Amino acid sequence: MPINYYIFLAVALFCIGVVGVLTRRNAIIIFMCIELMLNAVNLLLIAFSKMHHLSALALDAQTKAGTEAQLFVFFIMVVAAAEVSVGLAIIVMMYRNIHSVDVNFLNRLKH
Amino acid sequence: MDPNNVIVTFPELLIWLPLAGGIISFMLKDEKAKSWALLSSIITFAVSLACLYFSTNEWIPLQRVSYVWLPSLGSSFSLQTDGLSRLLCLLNALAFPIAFVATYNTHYQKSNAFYGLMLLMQSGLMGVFCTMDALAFYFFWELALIPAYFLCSIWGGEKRIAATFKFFIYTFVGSLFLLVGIIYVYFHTPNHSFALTAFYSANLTPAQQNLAFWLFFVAFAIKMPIFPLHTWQPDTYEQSPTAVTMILSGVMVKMGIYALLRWLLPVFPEAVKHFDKLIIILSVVGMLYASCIAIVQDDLKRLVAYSSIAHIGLMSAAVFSLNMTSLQGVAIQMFNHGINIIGMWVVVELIERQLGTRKISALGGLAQKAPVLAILLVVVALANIALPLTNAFVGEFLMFNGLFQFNKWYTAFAGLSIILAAVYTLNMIQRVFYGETNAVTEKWNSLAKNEAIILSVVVVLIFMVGVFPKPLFDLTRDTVTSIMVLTGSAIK
Amino acid sequence: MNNLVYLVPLLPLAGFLINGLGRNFLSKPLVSLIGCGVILGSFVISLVLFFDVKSGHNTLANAFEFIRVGKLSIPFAFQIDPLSSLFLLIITGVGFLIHVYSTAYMKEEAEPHFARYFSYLNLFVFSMLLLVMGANYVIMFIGWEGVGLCSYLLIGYWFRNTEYNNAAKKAFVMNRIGDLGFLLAIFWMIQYFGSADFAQVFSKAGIMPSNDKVLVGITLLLFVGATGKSAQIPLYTWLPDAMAGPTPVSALIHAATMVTAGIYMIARSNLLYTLAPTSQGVVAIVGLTTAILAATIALKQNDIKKVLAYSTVSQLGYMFLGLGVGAYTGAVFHVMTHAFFKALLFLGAGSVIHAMHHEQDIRKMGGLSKWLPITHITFLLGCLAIAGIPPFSGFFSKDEILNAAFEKNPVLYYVGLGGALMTAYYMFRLYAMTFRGKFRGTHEQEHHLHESPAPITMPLIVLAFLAVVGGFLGIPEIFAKDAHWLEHFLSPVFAASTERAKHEPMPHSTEWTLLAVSVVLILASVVWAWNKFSRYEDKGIEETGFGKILANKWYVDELYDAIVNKPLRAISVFLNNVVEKSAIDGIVNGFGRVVNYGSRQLRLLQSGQVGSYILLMVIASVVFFIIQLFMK
Amino acid sequence: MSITAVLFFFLSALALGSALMVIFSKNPVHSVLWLIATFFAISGHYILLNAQFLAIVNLIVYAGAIMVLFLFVIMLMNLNADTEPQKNKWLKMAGAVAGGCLLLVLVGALRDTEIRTHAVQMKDGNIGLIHNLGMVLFKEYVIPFEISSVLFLSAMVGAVVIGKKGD
Amino acid sequence: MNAILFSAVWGVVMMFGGLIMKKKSSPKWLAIVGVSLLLLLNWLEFLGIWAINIDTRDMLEFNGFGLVFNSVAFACTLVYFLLSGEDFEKVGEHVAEYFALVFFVLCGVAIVSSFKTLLMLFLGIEIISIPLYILAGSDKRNLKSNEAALKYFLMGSFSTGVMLMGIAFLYGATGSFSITGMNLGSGPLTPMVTVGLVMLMISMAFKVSAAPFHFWTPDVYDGSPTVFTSFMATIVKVAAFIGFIRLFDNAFGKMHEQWQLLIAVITASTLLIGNITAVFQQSVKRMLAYSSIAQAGFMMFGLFALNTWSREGFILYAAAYSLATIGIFAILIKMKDYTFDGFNGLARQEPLLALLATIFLFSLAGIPLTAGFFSKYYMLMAAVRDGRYFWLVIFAILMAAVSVYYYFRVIQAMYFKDGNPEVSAVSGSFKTMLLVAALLVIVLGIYPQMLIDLIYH
Repeated sequence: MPINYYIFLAVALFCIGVVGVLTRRNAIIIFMCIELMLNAVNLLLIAFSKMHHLSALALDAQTKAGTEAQLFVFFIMVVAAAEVSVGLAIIVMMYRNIHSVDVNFLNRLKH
Repeated sequence: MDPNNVIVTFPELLIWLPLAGGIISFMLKDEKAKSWALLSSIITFAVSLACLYFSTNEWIPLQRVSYVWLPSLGSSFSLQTDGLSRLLCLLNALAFPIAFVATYNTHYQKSNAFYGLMLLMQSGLMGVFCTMDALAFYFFWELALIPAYFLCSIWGGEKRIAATFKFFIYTFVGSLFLLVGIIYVYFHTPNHSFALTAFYSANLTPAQQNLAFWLFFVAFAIKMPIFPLHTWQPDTYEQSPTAVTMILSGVMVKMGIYALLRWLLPVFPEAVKHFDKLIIILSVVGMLYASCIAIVQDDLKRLVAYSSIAHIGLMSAAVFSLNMTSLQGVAIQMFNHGINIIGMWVVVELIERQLGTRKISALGGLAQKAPVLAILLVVVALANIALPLTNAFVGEFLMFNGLFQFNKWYTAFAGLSIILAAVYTLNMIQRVFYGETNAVTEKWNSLAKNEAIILSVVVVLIFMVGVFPKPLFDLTRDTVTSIMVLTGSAIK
Repeated sequence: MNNLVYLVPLLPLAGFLINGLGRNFLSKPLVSLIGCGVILGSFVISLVLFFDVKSGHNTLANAFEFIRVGKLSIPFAFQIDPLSSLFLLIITGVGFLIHVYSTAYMKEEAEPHFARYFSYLNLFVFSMLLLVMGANYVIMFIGWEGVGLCSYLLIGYWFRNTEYNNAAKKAFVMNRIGDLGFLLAIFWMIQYFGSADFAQVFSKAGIMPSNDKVLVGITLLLFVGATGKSAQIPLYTWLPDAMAGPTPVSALIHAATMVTAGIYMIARSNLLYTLAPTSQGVVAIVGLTTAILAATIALKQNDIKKVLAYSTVSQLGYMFLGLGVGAYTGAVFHVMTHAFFKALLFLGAGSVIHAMHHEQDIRKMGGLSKWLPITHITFLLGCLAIAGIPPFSGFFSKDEILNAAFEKNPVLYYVGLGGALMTAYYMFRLYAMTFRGKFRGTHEQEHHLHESPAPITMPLIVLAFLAVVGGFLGIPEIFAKDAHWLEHFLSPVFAASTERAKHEPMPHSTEWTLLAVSVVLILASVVWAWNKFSRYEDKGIEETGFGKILANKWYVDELYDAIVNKPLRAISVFLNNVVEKSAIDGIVNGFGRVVNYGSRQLRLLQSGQVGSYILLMVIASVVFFIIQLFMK
Repeated sequence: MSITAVLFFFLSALALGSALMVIFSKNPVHSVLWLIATFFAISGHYILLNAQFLAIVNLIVYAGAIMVLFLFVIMLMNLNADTEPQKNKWLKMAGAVAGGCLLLVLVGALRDTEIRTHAVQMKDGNIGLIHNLGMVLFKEYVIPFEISSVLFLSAMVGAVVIGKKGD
Repeated sequence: MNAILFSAVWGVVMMFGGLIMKKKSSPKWLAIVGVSLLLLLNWLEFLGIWAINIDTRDMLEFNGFGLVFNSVAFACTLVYFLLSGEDFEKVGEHVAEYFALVFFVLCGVAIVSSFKTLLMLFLGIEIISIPLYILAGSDKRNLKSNEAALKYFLMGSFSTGVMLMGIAFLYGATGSFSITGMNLGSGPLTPMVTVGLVMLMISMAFKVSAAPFHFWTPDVYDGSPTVFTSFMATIVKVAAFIGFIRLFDNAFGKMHEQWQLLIAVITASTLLIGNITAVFQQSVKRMLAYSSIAQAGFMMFGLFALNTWSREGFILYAAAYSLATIGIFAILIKMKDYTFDGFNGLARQEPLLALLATIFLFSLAGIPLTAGFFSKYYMLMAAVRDGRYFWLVIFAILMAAVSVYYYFRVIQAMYFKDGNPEVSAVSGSFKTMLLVAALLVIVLGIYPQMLIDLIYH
């Protein structure tokens, strides 16, 4: 598979995530869309890692090139998990106070 | 004493004494502050006289000092006085005692803070006149401004906040341009330095000169102020307490002109020659403009303010006509104008304090109630319109003369301001002092000793310089000559 | 000698200071003593100097260095030569008489004001002396402005009266206009000749071609100055108003001395003018026009002092005519004689006013001769002198000028003669209405009428004597060979000019005829006026037609008001209210408003909606991508 | 066209489709489910790329833990379709357009990159295996690994501070 | 390394300390001790006396610049604790936890100032961000606080996504995460690198709240408990900046000209929006939020012109800005009424407080004799030295003039207007600390050399 396919796929997913963030009002959905964006990144990273691995193989059969990207993805997941815990906590807290997760109700602070 | 192992030099004294005086004044009790400030300012005056006296060659070590400040920036805290600096330091040191004595009977709330700030301002002004380092110059330039801001805004008239805020922002914008200009030139100096000499030897292309020229000029033009950047001035003068106004118009305005002579002409000679016509035209227009407006002012302070704008216009025109005569005229006129306008303010202050109004239309017939005041004012006013044998005549004569050498027609137009000056000054004298007294002027009780004395001092100065200006010439000749040489326009 | 030279101006200065500072302590007699004494002192010294000069010894006293810049050096130097010494005598002499006169005239004044008056007077003499003694144009200018100031102070001496103040202001401002011209001329000289010293300027100018542009420019500018000081068209209107001042002041400043400063200045710079015929022409024309214009106005004035004022303007016009046609000696001669008889007339008028309790309207007078014999006689002599009846002084001086005019251009002569006739007419109208006929004033005025005291009459007599004999200093060729003493005396001053402007003396025959004609005509008009006004009745009828125009001084004041004062004021108001407040300050405040407005708009971006925030961020990033990727 | 290609396109289509459904479906619960589907598709890609470890982690952590957490929260708030009022149309449009522009710009930029033709190694290659990753992670990447623990600590503290009842 | 480890450890210590200590005020002192030690250890490492050495596999690099910055940041934190420490107690129950979170943030700061791979940058940024989400929302009952937290969180994680995408592309283009290992050289930007670079720029600009990615700042700063706003606006912001500069200097420095235009645009818009919008604010707190954006605009010059001046200047700016802002916030917290009118007549009631506030405001406005002047001055110097886009300099000074407008509104309120502001009781020690901070500002304003020299120690 040429890398471009993956690039476009990832970019497409990423942009779908962005559109989701822009078009939804439900904090949770927005958050999910952000997760979607992260996954697009993960996919792209792994594709790149395999690409670099392939090109590195030509020079050295034992190469580990590309590993770092997969680990990076691993760390992204780690961080994402942490973020989710905090994020959901915040959302729940907000829900406790205003019994809604509609971001449009967040308009006390403006101008 | 031996000049070669000096503990402290004159420029330092001139800066640190008022500074210390100011800080002490903050700590004093209200009523004590007034006399303390007077004392301190008189000491400073004495020092400045000494500074004038010990100015011969063997005393050079007493006139020059330099400390390492920001080596990595190539900036050092270096002070030095030459004729011009000494003259302006003298003016500065003289203006404050006069202001203090003249306003001695006026009581200010929290006077310790008032006099403290005044003295800080004096120190800042001294710095501006003495420093030989661009960065330090900028520092003092600002430090002179800030106390003025507080003085005007706390003790000023009812519209003070808006007026002085405008004044502050206006001048602050100018200063920022100056700052950028300084940095810009700095990067074109050999071995990156802020020293005045380094600035003189900066190698700028004509285009760069023109850019930097404007960066500098705007700042100075706002301070002076030159038409059309003057609109902060009448409001500020009108609103701020008269003691401050005296300093603002008598000394601080001179900062701008001094800066032109010290930091603009020699640094950008080409650019100056390139823009001289434009600026002179501006100045001349400003002279006539301000004079015309002065004619219809009803507030004494505004009238004096506009007349001052007109006079400053002449000075800037003279500066940019850039010949020996005009510069010499400017050099001594800075001093004279300072003295005269302070005299004017003293009178205004007296009238306002005793009669509670500055409206010319409300006054009249004071000459019967206060003949002495009338005489003194007439003298000051006539000096203000440069009548011969008063100090201003010498300066204006030379400035016009120099301007004439630059261009006849500009001079002819500028000359019209002489006539207009006569018109508004005589109007003012007539409507305030002549005619019959009225309810307001009947309130006049008497002229206090200190006020009479201070005005007499002013008047004596006016005549001394007016009849025998030679000392001022001798004092400033070297500076002027060096400027001419640096600008490459010395007489062949 | 030098120290004496310094004393001449210093004495009046001292008088000024003493009287000025001591105004509250000195008694009137003391003040008078000091005031007159100092003048007498400098008169005596002037005499000494005069004889010194007469013995052919000029003095140049260099007091101290006033201004030195680069190559330009302006010393505070005094110069005593025939011209200045002559003026010194006139100033101090006439000045002294008028001081004496004043001691009586100003008696009613309160002490401080009395002293103030005398200090002003002394200050005036001081400045006037500076003016004529200065060895360079700058010193001359100092005196020039000084006398202007003093005339301002003295015209406005009664400062409670707004009218008087306005008159004073007018005088000062108009003088300033002239001064500007003078100043510019000085600058030009300094620029061109590198100096303002008479000696250097003249020596440098001497080698210049005739009608050189610079010379014409300088001389014209100088003349502008002269018109201001000497009340010539277009700057003459201040002089009649200046009559607001005390009468002795009018006599001293606005008749005898200050107003002749212009003539002195031009006579002093005679060489420049001789080298610039164009300017000479201008001077002649302006002078003549002024002479006629003022004369016509004088015909219809009813204020005794106003008539004299306009006659002064007219006489000054003659002097300028003389200068214009190159008769410098004649001009100076006329200055001298005029100083005598005009001072006389003014003082006489003062005496009348004194007697009439400050009534100045001649329609309210008449037949005063029987109450004021001395005043009457002296006044009559003055009139004869000014009318130019031989052998009174006016005859000689005026004749000299007119002859010179004839040589230049007969037209000038005829017009000038016309003016002379009018002079004779209105002077005798004045005389007749004042002293002849029967008294037209109120009864208690009549009751109080009396001759003035000695301090007033003495000067009158002295001046009358001078007015009668003064002319013999300049007896023309035709009467006696080389009898023109003044010409010899002044010749060194005008030498350079005379040799440049050599002309054939006109044949005696023509001169005789001119003489005859003029005398006859003048006598005729005198007689006419005498008869017409000796039986004048005050019917209180308004002037009509042309008379009205003359009575209203050709409406010149109104004209100036319309084309100068009102526009100036309008412009000022416009600048103050519109340009300053709205335009310039408006722009400045405009910045502030723009910032405020922008602030109010920009903060709407901060809508508080996360969605829009992120939307804006995305759009911004798109823009960034485009800039970075596709804008290359 | 090889089986890999077929799988690739199928998974891509699945991923994109369900991603779109995530943002279009009204009901939050459905969105969650569609997102899970997307994750599955992506994991499929991982497997295709022979990144087995990450594929599994993705399933366990994301599809498993995280999504369940989401679902849990949503259930807890019992949000259903009608609870979310619609954003006004224009903002929606603007959002979509902006996102579209972003996509266009990126695609336009990346259409011809320097590595456009580089192939991606499919199916084989052992770097994605847990053995290799483990070795590297605990040798080379021990520092970030430890530091991420700080992250977790802070997240934990935060969750406690925020979530704890009372006060 | 000392800093990273110790701050993490002390965070844990704080947590457990919170369990043990019953007195509400005691955690503050523990934290003060901790941060002092932190400062000390970091200093030791800077002086090379004692440092924990761990082979970071070339992922972290502790150079003088970063360590000096750490010291500045920690010193500011110390001042911050001393001034506003007791205000933690007013926020909520979990005082110790708050302090712990702050320490974790400091750990992130230490990482960001020393990262060498994008991975560490990412982790550092996250370690900074996540605790802040919580601190922003720590005032749980307060809806504004919730709102701030949620907004911050949503937008923050969004920007994280963008950043990761950028990292991914860079990796794709270069095959490495190491900012030096990528060795992009100075050649023309390839599309993929460009995309990655721009995305990183966007996300970092978001973190430093530079326009047009600043939208979160006013709301979050306004909504969060003031005591934490102070922390976010100062230490965190400058930390993000150090990361920003470090990244673009080392990774893309060679191709500076090619992306300078974007930075110029960001700088200009930041200055514009920050200053102009601040003018109209009624609440001092929100004004300060905007002013912090404006200040960020000036700090952007450090990135605009990557030369010695900008590096020296940035350190100075970090110190000056943080000190002044912490000081002014510390005073603000004491006020009952956060609007401008709330300050009316403070000069009469609390002369010293007013004076010190004036000094801090002067510093923010860049008036000479205060550190703020020299920091701005250095930035301008750097920009002028760089020479390109001179208009930006002119624009910057015009905006600086505008900034005077809103800073001086406070001064006017304190000195020139009458009123009796409600000020909660201020202890003598607080005043003393404030005085010390003000003196620091002045000293730096007269002799900045001492800080600059450290960099070349």
